[in-house]
Parts: sequence; structure tokens; C-alpha cells
Amino acid sequence: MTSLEIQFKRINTKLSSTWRFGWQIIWRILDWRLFIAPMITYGIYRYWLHTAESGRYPKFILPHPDTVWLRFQEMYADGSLLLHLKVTLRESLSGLLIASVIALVLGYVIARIRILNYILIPYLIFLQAIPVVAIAPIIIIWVGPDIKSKIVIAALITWFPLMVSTIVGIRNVSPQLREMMRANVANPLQVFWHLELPSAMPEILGGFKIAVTLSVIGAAVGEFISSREGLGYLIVVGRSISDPASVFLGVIILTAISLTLYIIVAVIELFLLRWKRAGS
Amino acid sequence: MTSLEIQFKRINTKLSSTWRFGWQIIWRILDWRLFIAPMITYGIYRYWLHTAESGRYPKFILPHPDTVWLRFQEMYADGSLLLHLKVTLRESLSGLLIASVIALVLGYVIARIRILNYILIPYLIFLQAIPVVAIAPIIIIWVGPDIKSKIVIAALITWFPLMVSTIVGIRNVSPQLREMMRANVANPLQVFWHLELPSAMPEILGGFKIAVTLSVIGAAVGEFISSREGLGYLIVVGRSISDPASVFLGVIILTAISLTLYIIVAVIELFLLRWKRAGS
Amino acid sequence: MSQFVLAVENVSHTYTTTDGQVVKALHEVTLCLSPKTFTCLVGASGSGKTTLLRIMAGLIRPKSGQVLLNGKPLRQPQRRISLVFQRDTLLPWRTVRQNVALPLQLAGVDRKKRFMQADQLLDLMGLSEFANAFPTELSGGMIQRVNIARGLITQPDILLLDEPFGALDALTREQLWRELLLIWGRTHATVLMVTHDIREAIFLSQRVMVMSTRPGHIVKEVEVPFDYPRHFDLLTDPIFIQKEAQVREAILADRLSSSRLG
Amino acid sequence: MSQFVLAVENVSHTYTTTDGQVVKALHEVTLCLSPKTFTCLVGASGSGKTTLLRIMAGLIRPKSGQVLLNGKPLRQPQRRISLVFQRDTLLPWRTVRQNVALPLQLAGVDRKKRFMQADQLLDLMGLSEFANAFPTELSGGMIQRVNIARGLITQPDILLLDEPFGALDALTREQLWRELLLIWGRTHATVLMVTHDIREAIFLSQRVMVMSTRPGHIVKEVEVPFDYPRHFDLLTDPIFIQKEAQVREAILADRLSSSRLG
Amino acid sequence: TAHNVQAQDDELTKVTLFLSYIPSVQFAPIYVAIERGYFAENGIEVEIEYNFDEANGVDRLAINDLQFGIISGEQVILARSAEKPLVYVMAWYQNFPVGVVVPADSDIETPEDLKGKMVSLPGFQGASYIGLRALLGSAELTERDLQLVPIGFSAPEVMCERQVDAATVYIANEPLTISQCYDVRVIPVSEYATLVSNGLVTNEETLESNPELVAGMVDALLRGIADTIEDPDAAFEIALPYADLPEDQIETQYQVLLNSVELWRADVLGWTSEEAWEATQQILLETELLREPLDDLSAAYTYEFLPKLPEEVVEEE
Ligand SMILES: Nc1ncnc2c1ncn2[C@@H]1O[C@H](COP(=O)(O)OP(=O)(O)OP(=O)(O)O)[C@@H](O)[C@H]1O
Ligand SMILES: Nc1ncnc2c1ncn2[C@@H]1O[C@H](COP(=O)(O)OP(=O)(O)OP(=O)(O)O)[C@@H](O)[C@H]1O
Ligand SMILES: [Mg+2]
Ligand SMILES: [Mg+2]
Repeated sequence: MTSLEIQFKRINTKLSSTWRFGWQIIWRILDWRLFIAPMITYGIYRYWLHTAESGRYPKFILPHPDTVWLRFQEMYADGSLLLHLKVTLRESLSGLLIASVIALVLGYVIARIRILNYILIPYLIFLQAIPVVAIAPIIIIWVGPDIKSKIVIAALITWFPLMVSTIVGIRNVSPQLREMMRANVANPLQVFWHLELPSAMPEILGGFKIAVTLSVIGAAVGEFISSREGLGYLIVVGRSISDPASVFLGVIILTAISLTLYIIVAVIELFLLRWKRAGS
Repeated sequence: MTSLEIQFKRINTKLSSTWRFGWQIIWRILDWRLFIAPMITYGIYRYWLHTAESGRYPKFILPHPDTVWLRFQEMYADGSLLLHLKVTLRESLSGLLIASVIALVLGYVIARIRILNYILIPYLIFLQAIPVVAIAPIIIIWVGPDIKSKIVIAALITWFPLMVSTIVGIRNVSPQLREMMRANVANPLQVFWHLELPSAMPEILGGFKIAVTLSVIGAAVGEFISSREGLGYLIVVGRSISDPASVFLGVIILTAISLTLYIIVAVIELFLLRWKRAGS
Repeated sequence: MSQFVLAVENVSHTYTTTDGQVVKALHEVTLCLSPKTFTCLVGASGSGKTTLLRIMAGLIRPKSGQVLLNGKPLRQPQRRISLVFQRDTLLPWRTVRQNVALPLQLAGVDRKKRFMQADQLLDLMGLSEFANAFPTELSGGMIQRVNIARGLITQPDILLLDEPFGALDALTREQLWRELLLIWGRTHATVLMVTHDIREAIFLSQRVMVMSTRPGHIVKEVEVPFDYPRHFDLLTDPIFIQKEAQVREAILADRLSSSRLG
Repeated sequence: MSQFVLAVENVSHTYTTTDGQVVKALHEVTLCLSPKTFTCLVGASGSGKTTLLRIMAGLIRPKSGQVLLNGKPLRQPQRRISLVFQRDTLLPWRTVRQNVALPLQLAGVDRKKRFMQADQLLDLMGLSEFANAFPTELSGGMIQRVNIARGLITQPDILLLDEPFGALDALTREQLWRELLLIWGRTHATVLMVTHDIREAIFLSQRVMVMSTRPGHIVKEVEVPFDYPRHFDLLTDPIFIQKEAQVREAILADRLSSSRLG
Repeated sequence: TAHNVQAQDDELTKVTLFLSYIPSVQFAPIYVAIERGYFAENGIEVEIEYNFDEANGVDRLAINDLQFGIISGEQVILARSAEKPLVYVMAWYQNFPVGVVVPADSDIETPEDLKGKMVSLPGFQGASYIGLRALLGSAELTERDLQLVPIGFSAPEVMCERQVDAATVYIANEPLTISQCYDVRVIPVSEYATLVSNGLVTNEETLESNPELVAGMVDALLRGIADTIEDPDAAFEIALPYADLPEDQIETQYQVLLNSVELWRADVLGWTSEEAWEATQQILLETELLREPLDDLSAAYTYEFLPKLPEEVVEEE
């Protein structure tokens, strides 16, 4: 712990508990280590610039950063970028939401009711193992070719890791603590809420770290298959019209979305798992 | 515990420790609950048969089970099925192997060295967030269009969930037990081997449950893009020439591979986590 | 407040370990906790005391025999029965106050009220300063006191304590004896306490039961004739010392009959 | 066997809890463990005994002051120093035997040899039957005995024990006292033992140190003049009783100077 | 001759031919050319790479990682606008292979009838999109006059479930699949517009450094196409081992080959017209896939390696 942090903790003591945690999180977010990544990114940018200007690779393989930046400004100005972003974001978040509900419920019941493990797992793996491309037509017939099909694809790609993480988390709950809850006559909902959920939180949040990135990929994959908007569409069209600037832009923004969602989960984790940092 | 199990345990006592665990596992594998899934599967088969014979869907959407069975026999007889299976299996297992090494090493160092979390995660998410389709060309230019490109794609799809699971597992290691190991002058390798690995095993095995299914999907996706063999190729060709029997066969065998790999992980889990069942 | 009788009838229990060994933990144990009594249970390590308490709390079903609460078989944990665990069973993500308030929260008591009661008990345990600390920030003895506070907060009719004072220094322990007797006097709960300290057992209880080594069963009951409130002078009272010797002898006799300790 | 002196000089330590509170655990503690001595440390719950032991084992660096091993600053845990933890720190995936053998395994002793030694110690602790059990299948007192066995197996030159007998019944405890003194007599290790039982402290040690409540510091040292081997008759020896009263008084005095317990 | 070919083996130039589809009877001419030794006669040994990702082929042609591929005409224009030095040297299909399929009982008979209808297409790029736009353009319709639904390659399923009124498809095979559900009618783009269909594409570097190789490729492929048109049955026999079809698909695929033959058929093979190139570029501009016309559209293709057109032959004489 740095001396600054200790000093900060002193200030903390004067604040109310809720505020304190609020501050602590902001403090952790403003950690100097967070500036390492931007600096490395800048280094990578310089390298990109240098390589692009050296002419080592043709423009259509490695576009000049300025070209991408120009394309960004252009698409930002005419609002199309925002539109693509919104569509993809909506698809992936909706997919994530559906996947989360399904995965958490399934994960919980499978972890708790042993026999379901034997009954359900084969079919769930079947669902997981089918390549999306192979069932895309069926999805389109069922839910229609519009945004719904992409949401379904995003959810399909997302749910499994979250479910497995939930199972691991719930199974990891200490039997001693379970017994303690039972001795205190907790009903199943209370056991879930006061014991299982907080205890499985590290695993579930890990599952969400995987899930958020997958939901974005899922949305993009859905857009690859069929669409007329969204970042996946931007990439597909960019590739088909030999416009690497669009492809780069699409990939960069996709990454930015994934990273943002990941960071959101990481911040939630910082808050929910603060007890893990206690006493060390 | 059934009376049969208790009786079995009595028999157990007379066997040596290793054998005992061996028997225990075989016993658990032969659990009657394992027969539930085949029975349900049979039910699903009947439903499929019924729907296919009703003529509700055209043949190229829902083929008759017999057609698929015939296609299976045909392809089994001429050895092509085995070839496709081998290729896909080789791709996914190689991808899984590469991904495992990378994910476990990365996951471990990120969990242990806090600052790497800040430095590496953004780039790792970038790697994870790029849609495979967008970098497939680069992969093909780099490693060539043959089996290597599919292995790389399988590894790319697989590594992230395994890494996140490893991070969660290693971070979950009890600080008290860490201190105990330190007090006993364990070197880092010993801490890893005797504390961190067994303690993180539930999470890592969960990660592998995700990874094995993803590696199979990854191989198939690689084959979708370009290939001449493998189950993904079988599916793509089936779709292109409107031959649903091949598609169904491909999907069923892909699922079978995933399920087999998953079960292998589950059996390993049964063995490695047997201590978790103690005392309850 | 109505009166509760908890009776254990011919209870036997065995565990089967992973390596197939069958451990006989309890053998035909019979005992009855009359209302408003204070009983102590002493016995060798591993003799089945914790197992008996878990059975009496309705946490595990005995392999044979039964537990009766007011004549009705006890099938599951009851809110009127409170068990203070021997091992650390605090929720690590809850602060001390939240941990102590847990049973009230589960019973649906509102936040303000349950925190008030928790704070009172924490004060009693000398832990007011640590109300907002997490369990990992406490010393061994402090954890045990939080454990006790959590067991007391519901003001149970039947209180089962599993070595509550094991990790406490002599003085804290004696102070908590007093507090426990005060609480007991006020609420007249039925108390069964497992302890390893024979003096503690005699000082606190009306009856000391001695349990034999594996398989555990009650080999001796010693009545303690002193009135409440009791004072520390008692510890040097000849009758006290005689009772102490009695209990000691009972344990020793049992130990001698089995070849080795444990 | 060479001789080791472990000296604590002016050690202070504070913890900062998550809610920003600064807990003064130790305040300028100075003590010296001469070779082949047996010292006991008593003190109120939460007074910093465990913290001191962790510092002496090289597990945490004190905020100020230093620990010297043979005059050289102690920077990290040493194999010749063994610490028996207060809390349950057994590895749940290892059987009892494997847990006890762990320190030898870490030191590179081969399987056969370490298991033989582990089995010997388990026999001493009365746990032979449970060598293949997992920790979750043990009772509280059994876990503690496994803990002790693990601490003894390396035959350390300096042995730090943190309330090793807390969860044990009187008889097992007394039996283990004897075993501990025998082992100590055989190896002449330097022992520092934290305990809450004043009689235990006096019976076992040559010197009892009393620690005050937070911030912990040594308020009194009581020399115990008895020779070894000691017999249980000692417990009724007038000098013994006098020493007991002395220690008791020291704790009490400290307690009175602070307003409330804890 | 087999012995001959063997002896010449090390003199043969190895060439990878990029095809953005799976092994199929639709590539019968290539297999015919291989099996009948047309490539070998020209000193070429062909290895085929099947890859679904056409853009991948375009990029690799551009950096000379590949020398030859069968690529859509509009891809060549788009590639050149991105300064990728691709050159179209020979038409593969004479007739644009895309069309709109409708149920036989549908009231849609001409492109005009598509107005207000729900029409599916794979996506808003690629040959199908260009073809559909050309079709609509011929009826002076814009995208706003009808409802376009992107569905990827799910046209058969979507049509059979009658979720759209019409579907934009590759006319050689997809209508056959849909006809398993009900009778269909096809409105081919080629009847209403002349566009550049896919063809053999190489890059400028290969053209410059090794024109004989290009000539050899074109020659062999054209002979393969001619043979196939002439004797589809024989071509099918040759293609079968390549396509590796399951028994029950052979009949359908034979029909696919016959349909393809109609797309290949021409008086003189391999030619494209300047008008077709202009029209294709025009459509690309209209769809905004292309931002501005190429400086020199004629550089995108060359007739250099093609057999003479009848009128040219006459002129020369
Ligand atoms: N979950 C379990 N699985 C298998 N054996 C168990 C289990 N719990 C307890 N045992 C065994 O049952 C016996 C009695 O255990 P119990 O915990 O009841 O003893 P105890 O009297 O509370 O001892 P202590 O005073 O040491 O806490 C012991 O031999 C123990 O090994
Ligand atoms: N990891 C920690 N973080 C914050 N505070 C701590 C931590 N460990 C101990 N403390 C505090 O330091 C003080 C001393 O703790 P310590 O464990 O050393 O006491 P102890 O003398 O061993 O008590 P006991 O007899 O109850 O075991 C206590 O007030 C405790 O709350
Ligand atoms: Mg117990
Ligand atoms: Mg302590």
C-alpha cells in the first residue's frame, strides 16, 4: 500500500460508509497503473504509424492511421457510426441479458439438483456445440431475420460459459456455511441471496467477464450472417468493398465495447468483492 | 446414499487406496442416472421421426432419421466420416492444447502479479474481441490455409474463458493457506503445485468444460472458412448442396465430440475433487 | 413464554469416511433438557459432542433413535433452537454487525431493529469498535465472540453452545460466564453447552454430563447443587472441588477402559 | 545442534481495516527467546499475540522495530522456525497424513520417510485411525491435533505455538502437555506458546509473559522455578498457586486500567 | 501420355487457383481441364483452394500471395478502387448467375411486379446485391419501393416457409432446392441487365512477369468450359469424384450442372463487354459501395488472352 493510499484511507474514515466505498472505487479507478495501458497503446499507435508510412505493407492491408481517423470523423459526422454502434450494443446487451437469465437459472438448478446434471447437460452441450452458422437458417425462420435473430445468436454464444461458471461457484459454497444457514432456518431464497450468491460471486463475475466479450462477438457474428447495420455489417461490407479503414474502425470499436463492458464488470467486482481485500 | 452404495463402500475398504478410487469412479460412471439421458434422447428421436414423417417440413430442412442413418453408414463404410472426425478432432485438440498452455500461464501471472492486470488485459480483450472472420485472412496469410490455420482459430476461440477461470481460481486461494505455505518456506513452484493448483482446480476444471466445447466449435468455424475436410466442411458442403443429412450428421458428431470431451473433464473432476465430497 | 422440552432418545449415529471406514460417533445416547435448565456436556475430543449438538439442532438425522421437541419428532432446524458452532462459520463478506444480525434478518426483523440489537450484543462482547470490521480482520477470540453474539441474538428458547469460550483468555471468559448467566437468568432459556473446561462446566450448569470416547454415550451425570446467581468464590468451595473431582474421575475411568486417548 | 536466539526488539504493528480504522495491535514489544527455553505468552483476546507470533515467524514485517535471529534481522520465514497456527490451516484436499507430512515434503524428504514420521506423530496425537481421513471428516479437537503434529514434524529449533490446546478436553490436553514436554526435553527446541490457560502456562513453561490489551505490550514476566520433568502434583503446589495468582493479577491490573474488556 | 506428363512434372509451374465455394459440379470445367491435361499441356499444375471468404482471395491476389482466382466482376472494380492491382482476364459465367426466385403461382412475373413486395437477399454486398439492384434498376425501382430482408444463405428455408414473397438467389442451384417445396419461377438478372459475372482474375505483377502463364490458364479453362458445354454428361462424370457427392444428391447436382451450362453458353467464350463493365460500375456507384468511378475502368480487365471474336476475325481477314 502506498503512503498516498494510507493518507486517503485516513480521509476516508471521516466519510460515511456508503460514501467511503464510493470514494474508494473512484480512487481505485484513478490508480496510476491505469495509465500504463494508454501509454502502451500510444506506443502501438506510433509503431502502426511508422509501419504504415514505411510502405512495408500496401495501404489496403495496413491503412494509415489518418485514413481510419478520417473515416471515423466522416462516419461520426453523418451519424452512421453511432447508428452501427447503437445497433450492435443493443443486440449484444439484449443477448447478454437473455443469456444471463438463462445461464444463472440453469447453472443454479444444475448445481443444486444433482440429477439435473445427468438429465440436462447432454442437451445443453448439444446446444452449445452446434455451430451458429449451421442453425442460422432455423433461427431466421423462427424469430425472423431482423434484430431478433442477432440477439438470439448473441445469447446462444454467451450463455454456456456463464452457466458453467455459475455451477462452479454454487458448488464451491462451503458446506459449513450452508449448515449454518440451515441452522438459522433460512429458506431457499434466503440461502441463495445471503449465502450462495455472495459466495459464488467471484466465479459468477468471472463468468460475466467472459460473457460480455462473447455477447459482443455474438452480435457481430449475427451481423456477419445477415444485416444492414451494426459494426459487424461495417466490417463485412468493408471487407467486401476492399475498404480496410472501415474494417479497422469496426474492429477497434468492437474492442472498445468489449473493453468497456469488461471494465464495468471489473468495477462492479471491485465493489462487490471488497471484502476479499479485507485483512490482508 | 443408496444401500447399494454403502455396500459398495464396504467392499471398497478391502481394496488398496488407488484401486479404491479407481473403483469408485467406475461406480459413479455406471450410475443409473446416466441412463436418463439416453432415454430422453430416444424420446427426442421418436419425436423427430414423427415430425419428419408428418411432412410438416420439407426434406431439406428436416431430413428423415433413416436418411441420416444411411448417410452415416455410407460415410462410415467408405472411411470418409472417420477422416472428417479425425481432422476435426486433431484440430480441436491441438487448439485446446495451445490455448491451455497460454491461458494457464497468462491466467496465473495475471492473478499473481497485479500490475499485469492493468498492462495486459486491454490487449487480451482486443485479441478476444476481434471476430475470427475479420482476422482469418491474416491468420491464413501467416500460417497458410492448411490445418494450422484451423488450429490457430480453435486456440483463439478457446483461450479466453480458460484464462479468466484460472484468474478467478488463483485469486480465490485462501490467504490463510498462502500464509501457512509461506511459514513452511515453500518456494513459488511448491506453492503453485501444492496449494494454488489444487485450490483453483474447481475453477480451472470449469474453465476446461467451457474450453473443450469451444475448441470443437473453433475447429468447425475454421473449417467453415476454408477447408477440404473435417466435420465443419461436411456441414458447409451439406448446406451448400442442400443436403441436410450431411448437416445433421456433422452436427450430431460435433456434439458427440464435445460431449465426450466434456465427460472426460467431468470424470477427471470426479477424481480430482473427490475431497470435496468428504465429510458431507 | 411457553416451555420447551428437548429430548434425545436412543440416538446412534455413524459416519462413513471417504476411505470406507465406518466411524461410530454416537451410541444410544439418551438425554432430556428440561425447560429453563443449564446443562453442560464434557467429553474427550472426537467423542461425538458436536455430532450430538447437530442432531439436536435438527441439522442431521441420526442413523437410529429420535429427537423430540415437546414430544414431537424434530425433523428440521427450528428458529427457537439456536446453535453456536464450534468452527468459524461467519460469512466473510459481511461485517461483524451484519453477521451478528443475520439470524434476525432471516427472521424478517427490520434493519434498524436488528442492528440495534446486534450493537447491544457486540457491546456486551467487548467488540463495539469492530462492528464494521470484516471477520478476516478479527483475532481468533474475537471471531468466537461474534459467533456467540450471533447465537444469542434471536433470544432462543433452546440454546446449544459448542465450546463457545475455547479460544478466550481466562478473564474474558469469566466475564462472559457472568454475561451468559445473566442472559439466561433473564430469559430462562434452556441451555446445553459443550465445554472442555470442567470448572467452567460446574460453575455454569445445574448438571454436567460426561460423554465417553467413541462411540460416544453418556457415562455419568453430575448434579451441581449451587443456586444462582453464582459468584467466583464458588471456585474454591469444597463441594465445587469435589464435583470437579467427580467429573474428572468419570472421564478418567472411561479413558482407562479404552486403551489410548482419542 | 546449534543454538538459536530469537529476539524481538521494540516491535510495533498496526493494521488498517477496510473501514479506515487504524488498529494498534502491538506497541514496542521487546522479548528474547534464549535457546532451549520454554516460554508462554498469555493475554486478553485481541491483544496481539497472534500478530506477534506472525512477526516472529517472519510472515509479516512489523511497522517498526525488528526481529533478530542470532543477531541477524529476520526477513522471511525460516525452516528452523515452525509456527502452529491458531486457525484451521489444513489443506482440505490432503488426507490427515499428507497434511502432517507437508512440511517435510516441502523440505524435499522422500515419501516413505515423511509418511513414517507423520504416522509416528499421529500415533502420539491419538489419530492413527484417521491418517487417511480428510480434514472435513475430523472433529474440532482432532483438527487441532493434526495442526500440532504438522508443526512438530520438522523438529524445528524454534517452535511457536498459537493456542495449540484450545479445543481439547482436559485429559487429552494434559496428555499432550506431557508429550510436548517430552519432545522438548528430547530436542531442546526453543518454545514460545500462546495460551489462555494460566495453569497450562505455568505448568509447561519456565517463564510466563503477560500481554496487555490493545495495543499489546508485555506488562509482566513471571519466572517459573520448577524443574523438569514436572508432575501433575505440581498443580496443587503452593508456589504454583502463588505464581498462578501473580499472572492472574497482572492480567487483571491491566484490564482494570482499560475501561472494558476486549 | 500419362508417362509423358510424369516426365515433365518438374517443369510444370505450380499454381493455386482460388475458388470461393466448395468443391462442386459448378466447377466441372476446371476438373475437365485438369483431367484432360489441358493445364499440363500449357505447363501448369493447378492446385485448387476452396475458401468461402472471397475478400480473403482478393487480398491475397493483391499482395501476390495468390496468382489466380475466380472472383466476381464487381469485386475487381472495388478492389481496384482500393488500389489493389487485380485484373480480370476471362469471364467464367457468360450470364450473370443471380436471379429472383418466386413461387410459380406468384403474381410476380417481371421486375416491375416486385414493387411493394418482400424480397430476401443474402446481404447488402456481393454479387447477389449487385444483381438485384440491376434488376430493380431495369424496372426503375429503388430499394425504397420494396422491402429488402437480409437473410444470409437461408433462402431455401425462408422461401419454403413462405416468409418472403421472393428471394434473391444463385440460379444454378437454389431454385432447385426450393422446388422441393413447391414449383418456382426464376427471373434471371441477365434477361434485364448485362453485368460482369465472375471470372478468372489475376494481378498485374503476374500479367507482367508471366503472361504465358496467364495465357495458359485462360486457354485451359476455356477448353474445359467448351468441353463441358459440349458434353455435360462426360463433364459430370469427371466432376463427380471431385465433388464427392452422396448418392441421393447426384441427380440434383446433375441438374445444377445443366443449369450452369446455360450460364456458360456463349458464341465466343470468356468475353465481357465494355458496357457490362460500365453498367456494373454504375450499379456500384448507385449503391454507394463504390464512392467514385475508377480513373481507368478498362484497366480492370484485359481481352489480351481471349480468342478472337467473330467480327474481329472477319476484320483481320
Ligand atoms: N462429516 C464427517 N464425516 C466423517 N466423520 C466425521 C464427520 N464429522 C465427525 N466425524 C467423526 O465423528 C467423530 C465425532 O466427531 P465430533 O465432531 O462429534 O466430535 P466432538 O466430540 O465434537 O470432538 P471435539 O471435542 O474434538 O470437537 C469423530 O471421530 C470424527 O472423526
Ligand atoms: N488482518 C488484520 N487486519 C486488520 N486487523 C487485524 C488483522 N489481524 C488482526 N487484527 C487486529 O489486531 C488485533 C490483534 O489481533 P491478534 O490476532 O494478534 O490477537 P490475539 O492476541 O491473537 O487474540 P486472540 O487471543 O483472540 O487470538 C485485533 O484487534 C485484531 O482485530
Ligand atoms: Mg466438537
Ligand atoms: Mg490469536
